[in-house]
Amino acid sequence: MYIEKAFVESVERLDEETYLMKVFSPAIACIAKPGQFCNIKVSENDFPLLRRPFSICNVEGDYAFFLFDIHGEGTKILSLKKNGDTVELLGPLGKGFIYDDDYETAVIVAGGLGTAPFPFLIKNISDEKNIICLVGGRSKKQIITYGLKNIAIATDNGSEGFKGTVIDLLKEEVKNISKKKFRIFACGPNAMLKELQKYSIENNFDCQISVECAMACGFGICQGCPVDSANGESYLLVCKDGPVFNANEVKL
Amino acid sequence: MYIEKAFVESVERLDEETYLMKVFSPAIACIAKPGQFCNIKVSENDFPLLRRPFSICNVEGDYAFFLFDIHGEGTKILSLKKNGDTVELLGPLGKGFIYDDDYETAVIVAGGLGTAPFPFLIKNISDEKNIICLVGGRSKKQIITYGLKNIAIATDNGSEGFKGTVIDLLKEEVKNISKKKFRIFACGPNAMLKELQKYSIENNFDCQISVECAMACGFGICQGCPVDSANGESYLLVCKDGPVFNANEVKL
Amino acid sequence: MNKVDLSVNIGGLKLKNPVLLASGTVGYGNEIAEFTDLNKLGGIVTKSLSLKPRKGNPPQRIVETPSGMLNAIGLANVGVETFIKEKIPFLKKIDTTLICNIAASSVEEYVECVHILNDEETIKAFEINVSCPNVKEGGLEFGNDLNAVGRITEKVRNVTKKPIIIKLSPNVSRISDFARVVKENGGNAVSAINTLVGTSFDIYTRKPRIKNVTGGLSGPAIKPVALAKVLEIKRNIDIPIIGIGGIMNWKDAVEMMIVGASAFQIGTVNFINPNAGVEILNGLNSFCMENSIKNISDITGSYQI
Amino acid sequence: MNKVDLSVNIGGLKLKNPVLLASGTVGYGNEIAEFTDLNKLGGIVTKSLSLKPRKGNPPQRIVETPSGMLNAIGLANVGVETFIKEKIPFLKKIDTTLICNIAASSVEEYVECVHILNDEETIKAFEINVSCPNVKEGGLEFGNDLNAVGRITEKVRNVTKKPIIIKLSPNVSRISDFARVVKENGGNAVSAINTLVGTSFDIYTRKPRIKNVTGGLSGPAIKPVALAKVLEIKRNIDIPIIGIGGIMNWKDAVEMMIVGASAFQIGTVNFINPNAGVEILNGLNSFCMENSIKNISDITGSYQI
Ligand SMILES: Cc1cc2nc3c(=O)[nH]c(=O)nc-3n(C[C@H](O)[C@H](O)[C@H](O)COP(=O)(O)OP(=O)(O)OC[C@H]3O[C@@H](n4cnc5c(N)ncnc54)[C@H](O)[C@@H]3O)c2cc1C
Ligand SMILES: Cc1cc2nc3c(=O)[nH]c(=O)nc-3n(C[C@H](O)[C@H](O)[C@H](O)COP(=O)(O)OP(=O)(O)OC[C@H]3O[C@@H](n4cnc5c(N)ncnc54)[C@H](O)[C@@H]3O)c2cc1C
Ligand SMILES: Cc1cc2nc3c(=O)[nH]c(=O)nc-3n(C[C@H](O)[C@H](O)[C@H](O)COP(=O)(O)O)c2cc1C
Ligand SMILES: Cc1cc2nc3c(=O)[nH]c(=O)nc-3n(C[C@H](O)[C@H](O)[C@H](O)COP(=O)(O)O)c2cc1C
Ligand code: FES
Ligand code: FES
Repeated sequence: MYIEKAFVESVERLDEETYLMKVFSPAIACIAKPGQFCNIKVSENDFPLLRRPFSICNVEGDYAFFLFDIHGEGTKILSLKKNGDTVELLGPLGKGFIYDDDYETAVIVAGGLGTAPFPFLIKNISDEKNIICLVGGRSKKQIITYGLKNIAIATDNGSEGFKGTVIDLLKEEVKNISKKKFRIFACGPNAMLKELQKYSIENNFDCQISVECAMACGFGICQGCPVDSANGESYLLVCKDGPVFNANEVKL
Repeated sequence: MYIEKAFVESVERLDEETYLMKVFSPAIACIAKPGQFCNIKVSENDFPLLRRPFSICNVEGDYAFFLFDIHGEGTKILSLKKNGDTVELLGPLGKGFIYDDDYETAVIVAGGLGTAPFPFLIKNISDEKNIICLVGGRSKKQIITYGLKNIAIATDNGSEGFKGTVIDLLKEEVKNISKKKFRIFACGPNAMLKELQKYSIENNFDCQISVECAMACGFGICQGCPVDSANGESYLLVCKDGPVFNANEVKL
Repeated sequence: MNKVDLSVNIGGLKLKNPVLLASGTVGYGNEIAEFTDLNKLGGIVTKSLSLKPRKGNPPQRIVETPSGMLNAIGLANVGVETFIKEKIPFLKKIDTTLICNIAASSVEEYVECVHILNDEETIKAFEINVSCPNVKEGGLEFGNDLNAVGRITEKVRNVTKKPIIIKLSPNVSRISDFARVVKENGGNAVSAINTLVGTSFDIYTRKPRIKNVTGGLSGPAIKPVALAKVLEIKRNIDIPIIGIGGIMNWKDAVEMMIVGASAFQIGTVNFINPNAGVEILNGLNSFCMENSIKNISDITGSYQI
Repeated sequence: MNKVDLSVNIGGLKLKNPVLLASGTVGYGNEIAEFTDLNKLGGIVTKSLSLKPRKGNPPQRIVETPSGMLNAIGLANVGVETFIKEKIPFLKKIDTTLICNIAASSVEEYVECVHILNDEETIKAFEINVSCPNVKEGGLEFGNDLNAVGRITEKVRNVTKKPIIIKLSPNVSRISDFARVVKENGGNAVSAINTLVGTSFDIYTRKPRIKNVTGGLSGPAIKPVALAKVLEIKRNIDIPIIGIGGIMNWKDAVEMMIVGASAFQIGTVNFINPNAGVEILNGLNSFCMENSIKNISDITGSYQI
């Protein structure tokens, strides 16, 4: 883990709402693993006060990439960064995906900005495995496919691809692949993850989910990011024990 | 008085420490008078909270100019503005200099950034009058002569021009002009203005001083900017009754 | 949707909408009128008035702090006589509700001020400031003393039929105890909060940045505290509340109403955006339209806990 | 100039410098050690410990506010037994002063915790948290009750010879009264302040952003309040003070010492810059050099009013 002052190479607007930031951060790029995140100080002064957590979207050589939309003041400031500006990264943080062991097909399930961690994961999954990507959103506008491959799309209003939630789509797709050994990797809004969790526990699927929640420190000292453990007896910390959990590990 | 969202045309670095900002603000430029100021919102979010007061340094057509150095976060943000960025001006505020009536020579006394209001004043003083500018600073570095003319310089350490304070220099200069009817216009640190005030009251000089102090609103509603009236019986407001006062009107 | 009913009723005081400009942050209305249309607002609360004029505290009176500011104006005001003669004529012409804020150093002074001002028809209610942290003799002690607040409420009640709003101090352990005393002694409403006591020092001169040493903290920094105090009153005492503290925009205003405010006042934001009141009003209106809220008063205390 | 003497003495507790990491903002030291050299700091104050482990409050526990944050962690902690077994071994290896912070729901629990921990040599002092605003049964009530604070101080005094620091609540009218009671009952120092009670609501769901409804406000927003509270104690009671609240950098630290703090704690800033303690220490050292201050303790209470 490092605190790295990183030069912004570019902030590219991918579509109306989505931005991709490329930063020069050799120390973090070198050790980052798919599914980990950085807690980013977006300004040089005390506004906004807290860092903002973002998944590591990809790594290319000494560069790290982050995918985001404008949510509030923090992401607005990020979106205005220009070549030569700086941000301060703290990371890489948390536990990433486990993707290197025994399964045949990686089923990636992304809702909205949940796409963020997957370009990096896809790049790292061995070529011998299959990858399919299921991407969901309310409408066509919310579909983000950056860095994905072998994509099937679901929209709530049917404006693109399958009409329904991405979990409905998953249920369809599973019919085609269920003979193969597969693992689900998912990231997206809590409601989506909850539905997925229920479905995959019922069916005893192998499923990893990346969870979001409010954070202050990002590395385990504030206790601000608890998530119920599956048995409900204790809390796990999303920043340290996650953000990636086995679907049967936590209670959303 | 207007609240005007103004596009920044440029922020030019005049020397190591001094910046000149040019903004497109037709409404304010049209009615501004020398010695008035604007209270500027430097950012689009709530940081920093308060506006920052700056003298109107000059006006050219639809453009207003502001001269400043980096003091804290507010002026730092200003210094980073680029063409096309915006600031929000509230102004023009306060009472300006009275310069149109009967005297022969305008003696301008500026300490450090006290130069700010004078380019605009000089431009407006009738060609029939003489103008001499006395500029002071601790050392050569603090001397700002932007937009002045007929300049004599004083530095505390003698690194440029006369060695001594700008008030010492004034005392010298007055010997040369004392036969003519003159009016002193001064702006600078409080210590300088105090010394000047004493000197000019003793000698019964015609003298106007532009005073600085902490401000919140800039237009008379917060009562945050009092200055003792000469008789000590009441307070005047720097933002509304000033910032330009007759030297014998206030007690610094 | 049809028009939203923005009007509110605060213990008998009817306002056309819940947006009030806070005491001490609009003077007597004339300067801010250059930048905003006061006729649109629910009301104006005057700078605290005392029986005799007050010069106020020496400079420096204000300083910026993170997301806030400290002030120690010291209740500089023209006094009730001059107020009636010189300020009322302007205020009369504005189509908005005028609330007169009173500050005093003794129970008798409060009573006398209200007594003198009571005949002025333009004044629709009194806000009694028992909580100014910047005046040594009076304010602070009253605001932190349950008996004193009860006594002031009772005595002022005896001299006016107009609604009485007591402006409470946040610098106490349980603000709801004070709201209870106000209610028991015939007050019609409370306003909360006044500023928090704070200070700031220059590390090179080691002198206080504010001549009065301490000042009152206002602005967004105190919003979470203000919300908690209003919520505490709402959950414990049945009395109308005017919410104050750190409101910068319509979202903050909605939040303040959700935790229990029937109306709200904006203070510090006026210095930064003198048109904030009108902008907040427009934002509130749109919010109600979009959420099919017919009466804005339905938001008051609508928290889901 | 020669080296600055950075050491301070707080009612018998010697620290190599005045920089302490605040309770609840460094866990038990291990995670933050990845980013900073704890050996350089004056000391670490542990997360509040209770007799039995506590799970803490359900999420959401934190939310950002203007220049601050609210937290309602609910004193999640491992309990004294596990602390001794699992956390002390790591803390032993660090060359810095360990202060153990205790929170409890009854006077007896405070006494028992201190009693159990007293034998641990690594622990050099106890900070008694009578002021956590997020725990229903105990905390808040104690912190706002003079008698309770007196009683806790006295009883804890009976079971330990180590320095006792009482951490005071800012949610009271006169904090110096509490400092007096601490002194009278044998406490060695006070620390001030803990967080201010605050809240925040989502305007669309109308639910509190923090599950516990209210939380504790910390960060730069509260700095002016913290400074005023420390100054109030300093001007009224002769007891060493550990200043806490909103310190982000060495300038804030100097300001805190000027108003009366003998040492200080940094909290929220650790989340943003886990190396802040060391940077503040370096800044303090330079400040002393440049201003020819030989002993850093000369800054304490050096205000010019
Ligand atoms: C592990 C993790 C990974 C994330 N990865 C991404 C990513 O790759 N791309 C992306 O666009 N977003 C991601 N998010 C969400 C992102 O952190 C928020 O969108 C961002 O903090 C919003 O900041 P803001 O200042 O723009 O919004 P504001 O609403 O102004 O933020 C106010 C506060 O709320 C917090 N907050 C707001 N929204 C969220 C949220 N959804 N989750 C957690 N905290 C929030 C902020 O951190 C801040 O403290 C991630 C969150 C977590 C926890
Ligand atoms: C009428 C008037 C005209 C001015 N004209 C100019 C000008 O033309 N050029 C220029 O460079 N400066 C001018 N100043 C001073 C300028 O306002 C401050 O330098 C500026 O506010 C500093 O802001 P900051 O955020 O960079 O500094 P910070 O120190 O971070 O500011 C913190 C707070 O202190 C206040 N403050 C800081 N320094 C001063 C000061 N010297 N006077 C008043 N308030 C201060 C700020 O407004 C702010 O509220 C003028 C001040 C006044 C009152
Ligand atoms: C400069 C200033 C002067 C104030 N003067 C008064 C006053 O005279 N009487 C009063 O009751 N409150 C006074 N207040 C307090 C405000 O009315 C309000 O309660 C407080 O500022 C919190 O609201 P805000 O955060 O919106 O500013 C003053 C506040 C400020 C900032
Ligand atoms: C997330 C968090 C957890 C805290 N937990 C405790 C605690 O367990 N015990 C305690 O005495 N204070 C606790 N505090 C209060 C801090 O120790 C400190 O008093 C307060 O945060 C003010 O300092 P700051 O503004 O530097 O953060 C906590 C503060 C935060 C932000
Ligand atoms: S964000 Fe601080 S512990 Fe997880
Ligand atoms: S700055 Fe507000 S009255 Fe002058």
